[in-house]
Amino acid sequence: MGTVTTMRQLTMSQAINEALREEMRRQPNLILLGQDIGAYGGTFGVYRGLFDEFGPERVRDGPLCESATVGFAIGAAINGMRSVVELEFMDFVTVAMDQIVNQAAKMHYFFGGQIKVPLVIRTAIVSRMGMGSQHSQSLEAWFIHVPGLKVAIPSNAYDAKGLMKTALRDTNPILFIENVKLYSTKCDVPEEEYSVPFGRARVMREGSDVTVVAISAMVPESLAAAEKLGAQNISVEVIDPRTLNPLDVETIAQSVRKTGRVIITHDAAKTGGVAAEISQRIMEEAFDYLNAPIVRVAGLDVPVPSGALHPMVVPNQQRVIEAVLKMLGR
Amino acid sequence: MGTVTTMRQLTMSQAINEALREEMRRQPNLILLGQDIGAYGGTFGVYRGLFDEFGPERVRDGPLCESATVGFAIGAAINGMRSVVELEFMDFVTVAMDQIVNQAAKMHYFFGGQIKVPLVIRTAIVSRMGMGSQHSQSLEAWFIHVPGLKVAIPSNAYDAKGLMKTALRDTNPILFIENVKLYSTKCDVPEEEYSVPFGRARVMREGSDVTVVAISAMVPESLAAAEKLGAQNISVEVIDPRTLNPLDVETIAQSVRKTGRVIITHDAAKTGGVAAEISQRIMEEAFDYLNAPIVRVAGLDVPVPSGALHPMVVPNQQRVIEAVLKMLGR
Amino acid sequence: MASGTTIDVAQSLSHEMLRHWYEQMQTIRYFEEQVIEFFAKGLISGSTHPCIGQEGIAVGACAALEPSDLILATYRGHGECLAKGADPKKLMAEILSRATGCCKGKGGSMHLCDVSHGVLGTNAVVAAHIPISGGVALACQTRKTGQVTACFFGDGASCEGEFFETLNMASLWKLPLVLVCENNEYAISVHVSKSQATPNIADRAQGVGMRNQVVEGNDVLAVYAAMRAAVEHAREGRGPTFLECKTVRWERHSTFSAGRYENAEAAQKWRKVDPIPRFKSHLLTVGISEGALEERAERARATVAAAAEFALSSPPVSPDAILEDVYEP
Amino acid sequence: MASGTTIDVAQSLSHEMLRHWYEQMQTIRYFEEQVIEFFAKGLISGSTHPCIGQEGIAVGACAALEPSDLILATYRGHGECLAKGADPKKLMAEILSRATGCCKGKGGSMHLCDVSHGVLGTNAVVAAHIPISGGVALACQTRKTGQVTACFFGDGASCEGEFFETLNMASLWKLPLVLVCENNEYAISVHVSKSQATPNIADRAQGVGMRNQVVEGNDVLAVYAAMRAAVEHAREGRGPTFLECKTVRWERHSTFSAGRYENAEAAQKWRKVDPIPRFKSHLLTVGISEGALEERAERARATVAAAAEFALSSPPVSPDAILEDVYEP
Ligand SMILES: Cc1ncc(C[n+]2csc(CCOP(=O)(O)OP(=O)(O)O)c2C)c(N)n1
Ligand SMILES: Cc1ncc(C[n+]2csc(CCOP(=O)(O)OP(=O)(O)O)c2C)c(N)n1
Ligand SMILES: [Mg+2]
Ligand SMILES: [Mg+2]
Repeated sequence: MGTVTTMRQLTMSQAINEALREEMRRQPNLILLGQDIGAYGGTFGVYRGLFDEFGPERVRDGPLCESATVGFAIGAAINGMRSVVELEFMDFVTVAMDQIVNQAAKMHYFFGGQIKVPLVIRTAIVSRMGMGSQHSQSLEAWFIHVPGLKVAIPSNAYDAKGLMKTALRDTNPILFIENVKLYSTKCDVPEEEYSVPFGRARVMREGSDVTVVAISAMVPESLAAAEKLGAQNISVEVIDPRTLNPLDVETIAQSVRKTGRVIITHDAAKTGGVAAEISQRIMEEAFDYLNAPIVRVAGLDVPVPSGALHPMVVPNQQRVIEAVLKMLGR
Repeated sequence: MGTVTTMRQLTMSQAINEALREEMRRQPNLILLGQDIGAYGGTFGVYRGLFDEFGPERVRDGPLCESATVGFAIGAAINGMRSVVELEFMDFVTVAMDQIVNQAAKMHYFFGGQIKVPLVIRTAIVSRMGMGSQHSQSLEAWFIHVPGLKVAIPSNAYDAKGLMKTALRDTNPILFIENVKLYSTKCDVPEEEYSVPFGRARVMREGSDVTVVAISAMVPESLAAAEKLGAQNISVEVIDPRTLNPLDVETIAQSVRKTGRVIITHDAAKTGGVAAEISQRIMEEAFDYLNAPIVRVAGLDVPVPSGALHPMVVPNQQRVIEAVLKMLGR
Repeated sequence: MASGTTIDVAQSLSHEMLRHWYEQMQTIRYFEEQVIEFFAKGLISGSTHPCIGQEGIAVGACAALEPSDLILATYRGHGECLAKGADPKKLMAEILSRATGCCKGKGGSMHLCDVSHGVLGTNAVVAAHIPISGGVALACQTRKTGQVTACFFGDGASCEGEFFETLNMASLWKLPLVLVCENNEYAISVHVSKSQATPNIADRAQGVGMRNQVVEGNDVLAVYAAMRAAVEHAREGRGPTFLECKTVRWERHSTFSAGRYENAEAAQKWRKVDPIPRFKSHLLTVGISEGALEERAERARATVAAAAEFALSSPPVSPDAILEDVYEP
Repeated sequence: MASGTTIDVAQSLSHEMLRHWYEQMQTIRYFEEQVIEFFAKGLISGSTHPCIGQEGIAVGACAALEPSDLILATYRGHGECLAKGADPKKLMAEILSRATGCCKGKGGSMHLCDVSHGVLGTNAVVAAHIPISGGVALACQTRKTGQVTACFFGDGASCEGEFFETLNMASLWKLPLVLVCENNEYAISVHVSKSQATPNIADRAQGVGMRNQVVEGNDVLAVYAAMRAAVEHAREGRGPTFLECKTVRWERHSTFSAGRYENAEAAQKWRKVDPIPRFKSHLLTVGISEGALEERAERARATVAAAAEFALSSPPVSPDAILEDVYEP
């Protein structure tokens, strides 16, 4: 690449903030909509400083009505703006589903391409804070089932910034799924402009015995598991798809052709989660290479209980380790 | 069984009507909520005659606000009634998702069993009428991902009546997914009281070469395909899961252990559809018996276009036939 | 029932303009009759929702808008699309699922769109386009384009949460928006008396402090007068208006759904208040001749015939096109 | 600021009753302070939303209800649960995720429930419980139980579509329901001036023809008086009431979210209108002794201490229990 890259450590929260700030500067028609996004800086602080820099017209805080807020964001997007709307907890997508699914995702299609919807819906998974069944869901699976939407789900600061930059230059509705647990995690992020394309999985750690496809907060958990398993001479490859639609099946399939064994892991409830889709796609691409059934390490099929009880439901590195050992017959 | 069973031919619409009528007679606290369910008899006529027999208090037509309507149905259900609420097109579940997912499904759990929610949410898939992208979705996959909900999706009059009877005596929130295309299809239905339990798949046709797991309108399509393939000496087993949660994996796995080959088919868009979940469950149960990757015959990953164009997107018997032939290398 | 204002407005209008509105109303009427005929012949699958009897609202309201102004409407929005200037040929082709349709044939009767004429789309989910119209107006306000946005919807829609959410936000943010409620008394089968406790839907706007007015919707002049005031108010930056246009629905909800009236007579009620003969007799009063009006009606018929002809002779949508436009590349 | 009615009401109340309300308010205050302390000690994960400063609404409103009446509330509903008679021990145990909690420890601070005392649950999705309360009231109406249902929610909730949908339906169906809006001026960080264009949220009820009243929410007597009238109205089958109780929020939205006031002074504003000292000085005026009140405060402290003790000594939820109650067998 010839150019020197200057790195700093940023948290994922700072990295997303930076992506938004840079694009707010570049694109005068970019606006942010939501609740508590003004001087308050967003429920989880991702918008810190943006209100001060860009003012109340472009960082537009509003009444508590998510459905109309997403509708407004769509309306602005189809009329010359680019909108970013925040839904504080992923559980609240339920309040705006029609706007996301029937309007934003399908409009470009059923209007024959005449209408463009440059819209980013940011939302956060809060599965590991003990905030109870209505504040702990990981619902990404619903959205890969909606043609017309793209779905990004980064697991670290570098990817989050790069994917957000891509999202903010795309002209389609994008669901951008963050994770409260990851906001404070740090990694190297270049000072220089860069972006991460949609549809390219990232091999987070190479390995040869088992492939672990991990999503969102399960990426660091799986890396920690891989580290521990490495100490037992078990070599685990960890792959983060980074975007679920488009999904980079090829990178995953390549890994499977090498390892023959796959575990897919996410916080979301097991039944009907994205692991099933990823599994099916792996089967379609690499059936002959599979030495064992694909295994899911996922949330239990119960609502996430509140308080200190959530770790009994939401998966963790220990469950990944157990699954790997079991798969290898150890 | 000793007793004589008197059969009549009923349409699926009549069968559901009959189940509701019988239980309305039996259970004085059973009420129906929705829009156009009064004298009008429901958008697709399933409620014909119920308003006349049970009056406006028990067949309660109301303003156009699906979200509150479902909320009201929940409120009535937790306070001594049993509610049935109609969402005319499955696409409109999007307007009531919070009530279905965060309230009805989780309440029994997060209130520690204190609250019971005897609620049936009836809705209809309308994928084959050309009513456009916002009136043609099959969204059952979303709901198998919601612990606390049960999901029924009958394909014929007999099962529809029997499952509805079970639903109306269950004390959990149930999503009951009908299909406009099937309303007018007829089959034998006993005069006598009967019910069909949740969680038992039905082998609709026995066969030995390929297992086709078919859902809703794809059941008759698959049976027609099987018939035609039979003429070419290809023996297809067709299984209708009837309920998606609970899902009877065992009956399907048994079939797979016999045939070694599986096609799963539904109207819903392929990516993220229930076929992926069923496929994964088959893999978990019968990996060693699979002779080929499991194949999905599903809706294309595009919004369903309007008018006469929908058959290019929604699957049909021809696509099942092609998939079977391809799978058998013919 | 022309009020003082309406007469004032009517007198300020040129005969040419009045004749033009008459032609537009007739065009909409013939267009919808043609659509119904096509549906009956099986050329349209799904459903279609005629706005017959409500032409006065579409024409009166759109006449008060500039060409650069924006509208959004419902599945019952063929009339508004035509009144706003969309090409009848492309609309008819769209309704018949032809490749030459305004949405390349993929939208159909309920999803029409013509950005070049400010038609930002008709919507098939009741009330969903109301917040979208709020966002459209917000963009105009933020970008200071001077455009006004009008959003058309029904009495049924005014029971949906999103309607209220938008009412509140639009009022709060003083958006350049006119919410035009076509109160045709029915939401499929539910009569307004079974969906609201107050006599006027406009009361809801009052509840969030929004300027509002109840209008005789079968009088194109009354609609125009009220809309003109609302549009001026919005254009001056003074905020939104809620216009409740009282009207009567055609004899069915759609070509698919019966609509259920108490009796056959009620189903024909719209004929008694039909805005077209009503407007016609006004035009005769102000001195426009029967002949001039017949000429306009004839032109309307010709426009619709040409649209029908165009649509029928257009190719179907190709299988490849079905796969396009899911994403913007 | 007691109005005429309030004084009338106050005079009709026995001293015993007034002392009891005082104790209830103190119990709620101490309970919330204890919860905050537990949170600070890391004994509660997630978040908890104290109703400190709003005790007058919980106590005044619930005092006007019969034991058999029903309530639903929000995550900020500890006070209402206590005022309605739920066992403080089981509530505290629930908030600490203990197996002895009212929801077996799985609900936590935001999901409390005590069916035996008519508490049909607190909810963590803003406004979602409002239509549910409508359905609860509908069931009472249909089954002719004579019960009244009260639903508590905030100013923020009154911007959500479901609030409005319920307002409309409840008004239309004349449900035995009282919608108690606790307008504490903030929805997390958004001040009411940024979420509504009218001075009173009660105007929204006017818009759908619902009986409504604005009440000084920091005055337990005013709340009681208004609520008593509303409950009577409902019980007589004359329909719902919307009560807007003006109050001031405690210094934070929750133990997790800061809540953001313009300045530190604003965050302490609630202390100036604190309903407890206000009620106390009224009680002293009517001749209840300082000593009698201190005795009640002491009892309140003891109740909370016992609840804390019970909770702390209760076992955690077992892994098996986590898997139970997903479905009713
Ligand atoms: C959210 C939603 N619910 C239900 C429907 C089905 N539906 C289509 S039109 C209609 C009636 C709407 O009535 P109104 O708003 O008065 O408009 P009108 O049809 O009278 O013009 C209904 C219930 C829908 N399309 N969207
Ligand atoms: C649908 C939904 N949106 C957002 C939130 C996050 N949230 C929790 S409390 C709250 C503020 C609610 O304000 P208000 O209704 O005034 O009640 P208060 O907290 O002041 O008692 C918000 C935005 C939520 N829980 N549910
Ligand atoms: Mg109507
Ligand atoms: Mg508040």
